[in-house]
Amino acid sequence: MDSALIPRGVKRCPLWQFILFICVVGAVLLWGVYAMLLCWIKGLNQTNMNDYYGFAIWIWADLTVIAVGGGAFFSGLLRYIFGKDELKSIINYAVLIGFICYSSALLVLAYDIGQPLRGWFIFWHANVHSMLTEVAFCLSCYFGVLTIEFIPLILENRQIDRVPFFHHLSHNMHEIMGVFAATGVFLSFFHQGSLGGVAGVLFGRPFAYREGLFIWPWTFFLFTWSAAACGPCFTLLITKITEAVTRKKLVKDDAVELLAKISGWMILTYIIAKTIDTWWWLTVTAPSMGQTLMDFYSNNPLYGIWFLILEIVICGFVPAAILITKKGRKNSVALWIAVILAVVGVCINRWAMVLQVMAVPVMSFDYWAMYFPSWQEIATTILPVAYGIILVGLAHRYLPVFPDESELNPIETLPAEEEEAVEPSVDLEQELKPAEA
Amino acid sequence: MKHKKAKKYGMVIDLDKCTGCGSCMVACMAENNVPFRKDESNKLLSITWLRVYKLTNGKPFPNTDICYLPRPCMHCEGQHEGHPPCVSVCPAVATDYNSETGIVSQVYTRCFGCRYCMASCPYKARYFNWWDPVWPDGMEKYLSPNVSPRMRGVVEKCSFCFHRYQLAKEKAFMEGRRELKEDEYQTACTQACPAGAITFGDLNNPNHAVYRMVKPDPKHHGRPTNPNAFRLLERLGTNPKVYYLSSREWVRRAGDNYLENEAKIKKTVHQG
Amino acid sequence: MEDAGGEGGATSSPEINTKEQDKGSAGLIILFFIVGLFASIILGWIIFPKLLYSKKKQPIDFNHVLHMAEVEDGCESCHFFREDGTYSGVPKLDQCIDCHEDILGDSPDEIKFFEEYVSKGREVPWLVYSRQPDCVFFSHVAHVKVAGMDCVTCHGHIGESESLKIYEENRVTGYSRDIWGKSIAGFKKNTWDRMKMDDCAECHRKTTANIERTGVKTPTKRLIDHLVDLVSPGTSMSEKGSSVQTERGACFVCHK
Amino acid sequence: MKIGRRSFLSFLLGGAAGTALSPLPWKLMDDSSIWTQMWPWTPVPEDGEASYVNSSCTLCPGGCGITVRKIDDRAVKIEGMKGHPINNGGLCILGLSGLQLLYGPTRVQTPLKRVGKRGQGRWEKISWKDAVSEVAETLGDLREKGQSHTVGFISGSDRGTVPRLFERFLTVYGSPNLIRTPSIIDSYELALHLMQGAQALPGFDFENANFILSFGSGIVDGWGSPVRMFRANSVWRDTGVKVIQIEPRLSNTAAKSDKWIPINPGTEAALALGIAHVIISESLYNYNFIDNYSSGFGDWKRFVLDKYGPDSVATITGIDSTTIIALALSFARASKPLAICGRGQGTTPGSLNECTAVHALNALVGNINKHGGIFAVAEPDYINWPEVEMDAKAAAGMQKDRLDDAGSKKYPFSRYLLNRLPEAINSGKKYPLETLFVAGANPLYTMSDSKTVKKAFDKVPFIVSFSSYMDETAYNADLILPNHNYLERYEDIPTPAGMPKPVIGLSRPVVEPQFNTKHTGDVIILIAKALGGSIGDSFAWDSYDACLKETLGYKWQVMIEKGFWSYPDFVTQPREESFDTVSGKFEFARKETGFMKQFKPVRIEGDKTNYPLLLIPYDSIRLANDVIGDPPFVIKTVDDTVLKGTDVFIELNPKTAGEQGLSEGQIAMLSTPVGKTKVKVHLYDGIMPGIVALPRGLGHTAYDEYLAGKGINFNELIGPVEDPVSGLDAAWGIRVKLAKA
Repeated sequence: MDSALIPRGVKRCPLWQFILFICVVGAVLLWGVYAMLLCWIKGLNQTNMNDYYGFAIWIWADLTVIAVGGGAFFSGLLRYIFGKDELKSIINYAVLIGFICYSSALLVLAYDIGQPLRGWFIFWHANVHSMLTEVAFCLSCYFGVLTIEFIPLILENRQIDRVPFFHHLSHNMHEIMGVFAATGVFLSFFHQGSLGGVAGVLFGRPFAYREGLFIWPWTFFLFTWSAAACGPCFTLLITKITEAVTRKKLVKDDAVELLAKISGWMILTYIIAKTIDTWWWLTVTAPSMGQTLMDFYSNNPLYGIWFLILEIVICGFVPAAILITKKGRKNSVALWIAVILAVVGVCINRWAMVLQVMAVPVMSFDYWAMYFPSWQEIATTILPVAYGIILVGLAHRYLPVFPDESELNPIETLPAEEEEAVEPSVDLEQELKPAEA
Repeated sequence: MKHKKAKKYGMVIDLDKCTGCGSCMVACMAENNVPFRKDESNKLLSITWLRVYKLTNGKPFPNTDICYLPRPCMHCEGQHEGHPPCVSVCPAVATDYNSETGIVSQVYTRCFGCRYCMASCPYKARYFNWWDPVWPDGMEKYLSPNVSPRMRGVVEKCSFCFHRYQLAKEKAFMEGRRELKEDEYQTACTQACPAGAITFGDLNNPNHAVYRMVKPDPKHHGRPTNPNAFRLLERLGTNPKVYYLSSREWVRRAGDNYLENEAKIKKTVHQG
Repeated sequence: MEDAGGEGGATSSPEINTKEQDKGSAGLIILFFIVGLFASIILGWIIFPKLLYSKKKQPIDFNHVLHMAEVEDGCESCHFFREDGTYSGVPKLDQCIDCHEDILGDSPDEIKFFEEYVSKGREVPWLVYSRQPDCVFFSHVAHVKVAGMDCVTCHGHIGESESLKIYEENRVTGYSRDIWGKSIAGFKKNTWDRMKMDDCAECHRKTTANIERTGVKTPTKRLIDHLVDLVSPGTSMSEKGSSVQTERGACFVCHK
Repeated sequence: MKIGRRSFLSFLLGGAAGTALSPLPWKLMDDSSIWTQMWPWTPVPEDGEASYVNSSCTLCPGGCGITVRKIDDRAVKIEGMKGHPINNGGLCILGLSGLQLLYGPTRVQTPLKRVGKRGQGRWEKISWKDAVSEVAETLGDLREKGQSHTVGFISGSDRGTVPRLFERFLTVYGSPNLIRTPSIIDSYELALHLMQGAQALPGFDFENANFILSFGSGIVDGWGSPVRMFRANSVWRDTGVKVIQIEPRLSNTAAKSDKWIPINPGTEAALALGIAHVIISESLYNYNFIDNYSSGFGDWKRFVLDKYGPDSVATITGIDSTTIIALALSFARASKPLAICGRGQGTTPGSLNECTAVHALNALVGNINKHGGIFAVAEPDYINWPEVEMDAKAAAGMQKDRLDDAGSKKYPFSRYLLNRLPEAINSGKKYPLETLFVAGANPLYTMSDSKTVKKAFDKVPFIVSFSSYMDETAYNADLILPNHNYLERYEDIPTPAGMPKPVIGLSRPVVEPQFNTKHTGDVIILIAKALGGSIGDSFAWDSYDACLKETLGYKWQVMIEKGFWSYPDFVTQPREESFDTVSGKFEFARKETGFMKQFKPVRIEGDKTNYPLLLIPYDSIRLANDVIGDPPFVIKTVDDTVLKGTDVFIELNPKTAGEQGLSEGQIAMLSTPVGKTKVKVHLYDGIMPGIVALPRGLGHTAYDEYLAGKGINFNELIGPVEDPVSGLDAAWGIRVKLAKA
């Protein structure tokens, strides 16, 4: 029925299945929206945050989605600036994922603040000294850029594309996409960095504080780096999941190959830098404040030294090792493991830089504060995920997200009814997977 | 109103005299329209601009010792004037450092509740209004017009009763003076303390009691030269304007973090 | 993407139709655009202000000119300073009674004033045009006694008014229109046309500039200064305003 | 169709563009943010003219001077009065939060008459006229039936004009049953009476003493006049005065003292005598005083020397003998030593023997009625009202014995024995109590063994409360005649407990009465007038204020201005004249007290086997435990290791906790012979092993939702133990067992 909207040369599950799928995920989405409204109307007392946990799971989610969304700017960089044309096959998806991540990030910020209606103060009364200001500005600018990068893809929808104006618009936008990509890279570099700065500048919090270059603490650079390193892994991960769900090959191997390889080397270099930073912090910075390694990793129910090892070794060196070796990349299982670990790694890093920072006591007579999010917080944190899945679903169905899909999955044209007869059941449950994921 | 010489208002709290009676906390709440709720026993959700901590020396019976430590906002000076941990992080200039008085301000109507400043404060001196402030019917009668009640969703903290400074100034202006006498501007907690453990005044003014008590060392961001005096977390380089006096070694040591191998307290200020 | 374009080429037939239709519709589309544009502009500039403000009449009228003629030292005769330097603002009833213990003259407002308020001992619920939000701390004594400013600078020539104008209350904020200014766009001609924070700031900037203090700097300028500060701490501080962040007066000098 | 859609699209585009070019979105953005800054439901305090009123705080017997800041007619802040002899500027946590009582939800706003069952909390508002006449009728009937003596009156104090009006009323009405709520003052009065023949209050010259030996007195926990004690403590810090604190728990006072000596609870008297033993055997006592101003020293000396050697005392008290000796020496060698007693805030009288033993120490070093010592301060005699003339009925009524046996053959020296009242009522041996008035007291909360007290109160047909607040007693009364709040009324406050010099504070109206309340003094006068006859005649004043003004005479004007009256020409009696005993000297061992025979430590309820541990209360200045309960601000300051949600924490030594298999934060079932309750465990090294400490001042059932239902009232777990000599409650604790719950 909606076949007129579906790109040519590709096969999609029947509409009713799709709608069913959207409804299921939509339910989760609504749950999140309800929680969000609670937070807006009743205030942040709906959360389990407290005066020790000014920053909590939301800020972590924020930092994390932005980190993993880094795939967009980095693949953009490779594709448009360094002209790695292999990535053509995956760049659309990277942009889409980036778009989802950043829009989610902005949404999260909108309900994280205590006075949403005054949120615009951050722009109007901006304080140039604050890392958060930098974040806000770059974030929203880059979101604009992502939107612009995303538009041509929308315009390529079969129906829209028929309108010559839009057709040419999208064509022309492609011409100058390089410029936007460049801007995007520039902006990303800063806000990814300033997100790192957010924690790094807290000289009242020995656990977070790092020295650095002028106003930029080392975490500034580490965050950018880690985003560039792990972002692509997330793109790959989502691509793999989509492929698994749709039971189709959507991206050419060389693209995956290349991205994985570059990502691998990025992770390696990043994790080395991170190790040096950690070492310096634990041997120079922290002791100068009278604290040592175990002050940060003992006397509390959760944060043991394992946490640090997990982040740096298991989710750092291991994936790097896999991705930089050809064998590792070729072996799909290994690849899976590698990308998952890499993504988990960056998540843990952001967790430590937000939640553990809040937990560690600073005054000698203060205590470790533990925290568990309220259901409202959990729901609002899942909300962007649901939203993302829906957007992916729509995009995948109606937009030529994967330019090589038709080439990779050639279909001999069958009568429509058979087409439906074959696919449904399988497709349905497959389509449902991401909702659970 | 151009200031001749910048003031640096600060506080000295004598922990030998402090009895932990809590008068300062209540004086502060009453002075500053601090709200209260039915259950305030969760201290992580309880707004107390000035909180009295109970320290113990951790020794078993009968060698146990305890000491109370009142903790207002430290009004940190930072590494160089006006850069406390909390001020530069505020994205909307809702909190600020006033170089005329050295007081760290908070403007509730500018704050939009991002709570970054809370994350940055090692003293946990900043509090968030998780709820709308509600006073039982009729009780709003005692609210002071000199401090505006805060709305839900913003951060608040000790202001060194800045409004008292304002009122004192107005009086002085009316009498044709520009400068305030030491006793004209005193915080509510200072005034209320039954033990007289709190002293308040201008740390830049050698005639003020606070100065005489701690003898701040200008070369080291006002680090106290009185051997019994100390500041909380001196090593972070926050350079608080609140000083503590104690004759007990363990109390002074509790004021900061030290590595095991550090036998003696050596005052190494970390340069950020 | 190229193949997407190619695809467009392949399916030429439907496109031709659209092209034809376009020719006809182009003008229409532009027309609609213009209609929309003007409709919304009219809505924003003319209808919106009418909706935003509700008009309220003062409980009784008041003639400043008349009173000014009666009193010795101008505004401060009724709007006086207390001994502790605080400002009394709009006179309380017992102040008025000093003269109005009996009905003076036979104006309807005077009679209403006497019957409704004086005899019943009720305060007159004046609507104050210059009423500021609770968060604002404004020291009249600092401006009038110390800086020697004139009431007119901020309050305009209300002292020369023979009757009180309609009080326009912003339905959203509940404050008088005089705070934002008559012009919905917020333009002003005179110092007393608006009473927003920026108006305080504007004047303060001028005066601070007079006493050789650098005015506000652009964010970039400040950023650079900030970097300088970091390299060589506390250098340019002295020439700045009392606020480290804004480099004007620190925020809660005026906010409580 | 397509065209329509596209045109509409462009229309919208145009609209968007136009809107962006108009002030609408921007102005609305700004206004909405302003709206969030002034949410209509956030109160905006009205500004006005600031003024200050001097008065006195009557929330405790401390008698501090207060200065109340007002904006127009609203009181906005209470501050300590600068230059006041007692608190000079400082103020305690309770005094500072007084406005929450004035404007708070606990106020009784109009006379209330019970409609439902007692304690159901169902009331009907009645007019003052009806209320007064109802009381007058009831009293009239009783008097007719010759049962005037069955009317009781529990008062928080017996000094000052208001309590004296109560006394006057009962006398002329014909009932002996005026009962003052007990405290350590009762024991001290008795000690001074027996040993010095004085009818006086103890006055301690802390400011000039230079060695303080405190037998568990919470010097900075609210003992005596709290703020004065805080100030004294600070002076001691500055001047290096030694303070020795003797108690089983590291209280704030112990922590502030120079030396904390843990002692087996209840053995303080023995320690005092042990110290005396050392001082005597080292002959370090004050020969001048002993020889010239004391009598009975010989007997006492013998008694002390052969029964209380350091070693035997060491075994009783658990303090090693060397410490005892050292303590004794430093006490005796100090030039102005001072020994005091009264556990915690001194809310219970405690054992008379203990009090006399401690007082004897002061005599031993000769610091009685001496600079830096302890004085017997006579009641300032400014209340000189015309004698009442009692009619026959009154005389008859006054002949009857008191229900509480105070002043009876059994307890000849005691004046009030509130702790015996419940028993007397429940047993019904003497005569029933038909009507009970309660003013300035909250017996249903403050008396130990709450269950029995409640039972007794239920037996009283008619209970009238004068409380300003809905406290436990008011809540269980039949009629509430709410007094003005202390910031709405005039009242005189005679010399606060422990002051060495007499001073009268004046509490005065700071604001207009907020509700339909009446000064209790006025109510008494009205009732008297309603009863008429000799009773009415004895209350000739037309109002309480008039009465007070007349009583204070020339002092009035000064007090209105300064807020207090300190007798400028007061001189302490020379020692020669200061002992009013038979011998005219200080009596070390009055035979009447059966001193030596009866001397043994108070034995408390419960047996070792079933109740292995000892439960003692502890007082905190942050937990008001007398007639006033914690206002919201004060309860807010209570630590989360004392109260969490509605759970109260017991303090337990980690060692004991280990033996009991309890850990931090764990819930335990605590039971005593009197009652049981759930508690949470807080491990505290500062408490003697084997002892369980529970805070006083929690577990209110009345008042408002900010206080009610939090924790447990200690008095529900302990019962009174009669002192053999005084009959006062001598209990210092009770045996207890803990079980995991």
